[in-house]
Amino acid sequence: MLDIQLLSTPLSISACEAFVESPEVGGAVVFIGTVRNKTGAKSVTRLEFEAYKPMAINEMRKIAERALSTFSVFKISIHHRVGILDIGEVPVVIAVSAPHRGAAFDACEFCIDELKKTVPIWKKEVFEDGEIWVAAHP
Amino acid sequence: MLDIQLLSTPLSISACEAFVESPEVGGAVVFIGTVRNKTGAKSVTRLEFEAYKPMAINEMRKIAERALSTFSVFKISIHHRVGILDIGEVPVVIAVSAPHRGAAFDACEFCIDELKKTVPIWKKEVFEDGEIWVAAHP
Amino acid sequence: MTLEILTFGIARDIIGSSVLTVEMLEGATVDDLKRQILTLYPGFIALSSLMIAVNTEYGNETTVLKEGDEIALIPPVSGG
Amino acid sequence: MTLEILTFGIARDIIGSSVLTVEMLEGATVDDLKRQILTLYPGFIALSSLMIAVNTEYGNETTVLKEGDEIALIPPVSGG
Repeated sequence: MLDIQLLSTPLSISACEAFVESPEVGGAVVFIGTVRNKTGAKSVTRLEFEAYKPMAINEMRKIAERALSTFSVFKISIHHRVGILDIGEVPVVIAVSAPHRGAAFDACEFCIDELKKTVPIWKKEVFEDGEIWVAAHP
Repeated sequence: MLDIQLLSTPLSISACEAFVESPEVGGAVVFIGTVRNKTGAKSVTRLEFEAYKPMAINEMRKIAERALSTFSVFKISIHHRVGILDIGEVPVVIAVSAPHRGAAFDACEFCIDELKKTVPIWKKEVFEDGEIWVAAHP
Repeated sequence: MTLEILTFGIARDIIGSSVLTVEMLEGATVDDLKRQILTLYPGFIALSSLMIAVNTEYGNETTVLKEGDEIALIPPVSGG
Repeated sequence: MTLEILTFGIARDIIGSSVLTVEMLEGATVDDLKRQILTLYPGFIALSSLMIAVNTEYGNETTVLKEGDEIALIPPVSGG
């Protein structure tokens, strides 16, 4: 079972956890992304996330479906935020539950790794003296 | 930085997350254990967790210190509960933050794997028609 | 045929608009569109990658485009 | 010397008490104590393992015990 959401409001980590938790599973693994205050030596002021929404939801769902078919996991919740985020705020939460914890760890890491590769979401880092689209250039 | 606790009250997942989160990290990985409703084909009524408290805290701290020195992680929170737990309740929460998420996944999985091997905590599964100390016999 | 192309992130900055209108011959493929965009906007040459989405799926080089398709430029993604 | 030994989990069930008092010769080791317990309580033979903690650390076979040490029987753990 999947819960895939793209939201412009602060993410609820506990909502993701509540979706995946169940008396039928032995445990859940959760990844919580955080907006870092630095990129290399530069201080980040804020981040701006933009998405191609229908496709981003499609791609997140495909990743979750691949995780479900690859690993022995039970439920997956992926929430991603868009808009302006301050330092310390949470752009992404991925929760995975499984009868055996090894599969939950593997599937959760797979989902965040793939999300960063294929989901059409773009992050702009804003510094005091400029801004860059992350990963745009080699 | 470490936050190691053995508690007889319900665990707060968000307290563990709040301890590890920081604008200096890129993300956190959280493992949430859950009391399963079945062991094999048998329905579990409840679980009873008992600990040799000072040593359990010592051993949890050692595991977290080994994780800190082995993986490039920032903060670790391990909360374990003792007493009677109903189905779906949470016996253990482990949260790990790191500048890079791979290290957080590895360290979090290391902590729960080691905890299950060395920390002097015992779990009794209570069924309708009996009870067993888990893992006591080969 | 006339294609309306959605742009995001640095692609929108390079083009200067969130929608780009391009004239292409019937039967044009994703590859043809990509060449045309690189010619019109050489700024894309410096990017790590440029993908084209057709109806919210990644297109491959030989995907044929039709008028009315929802087409989008996908510069390197950086979610998470 | 007289050793007071804490018991937990199935070890407490086998012994029937949360504290066990054992008389041992001076200089006795963890290994000596383990043998004595297996002799007194053969129920331990069926367990997957039996460790002895001395002052809240796992003892090894040659750890020497002293009166006043905090000693505990650690049957197979199952936390988490």
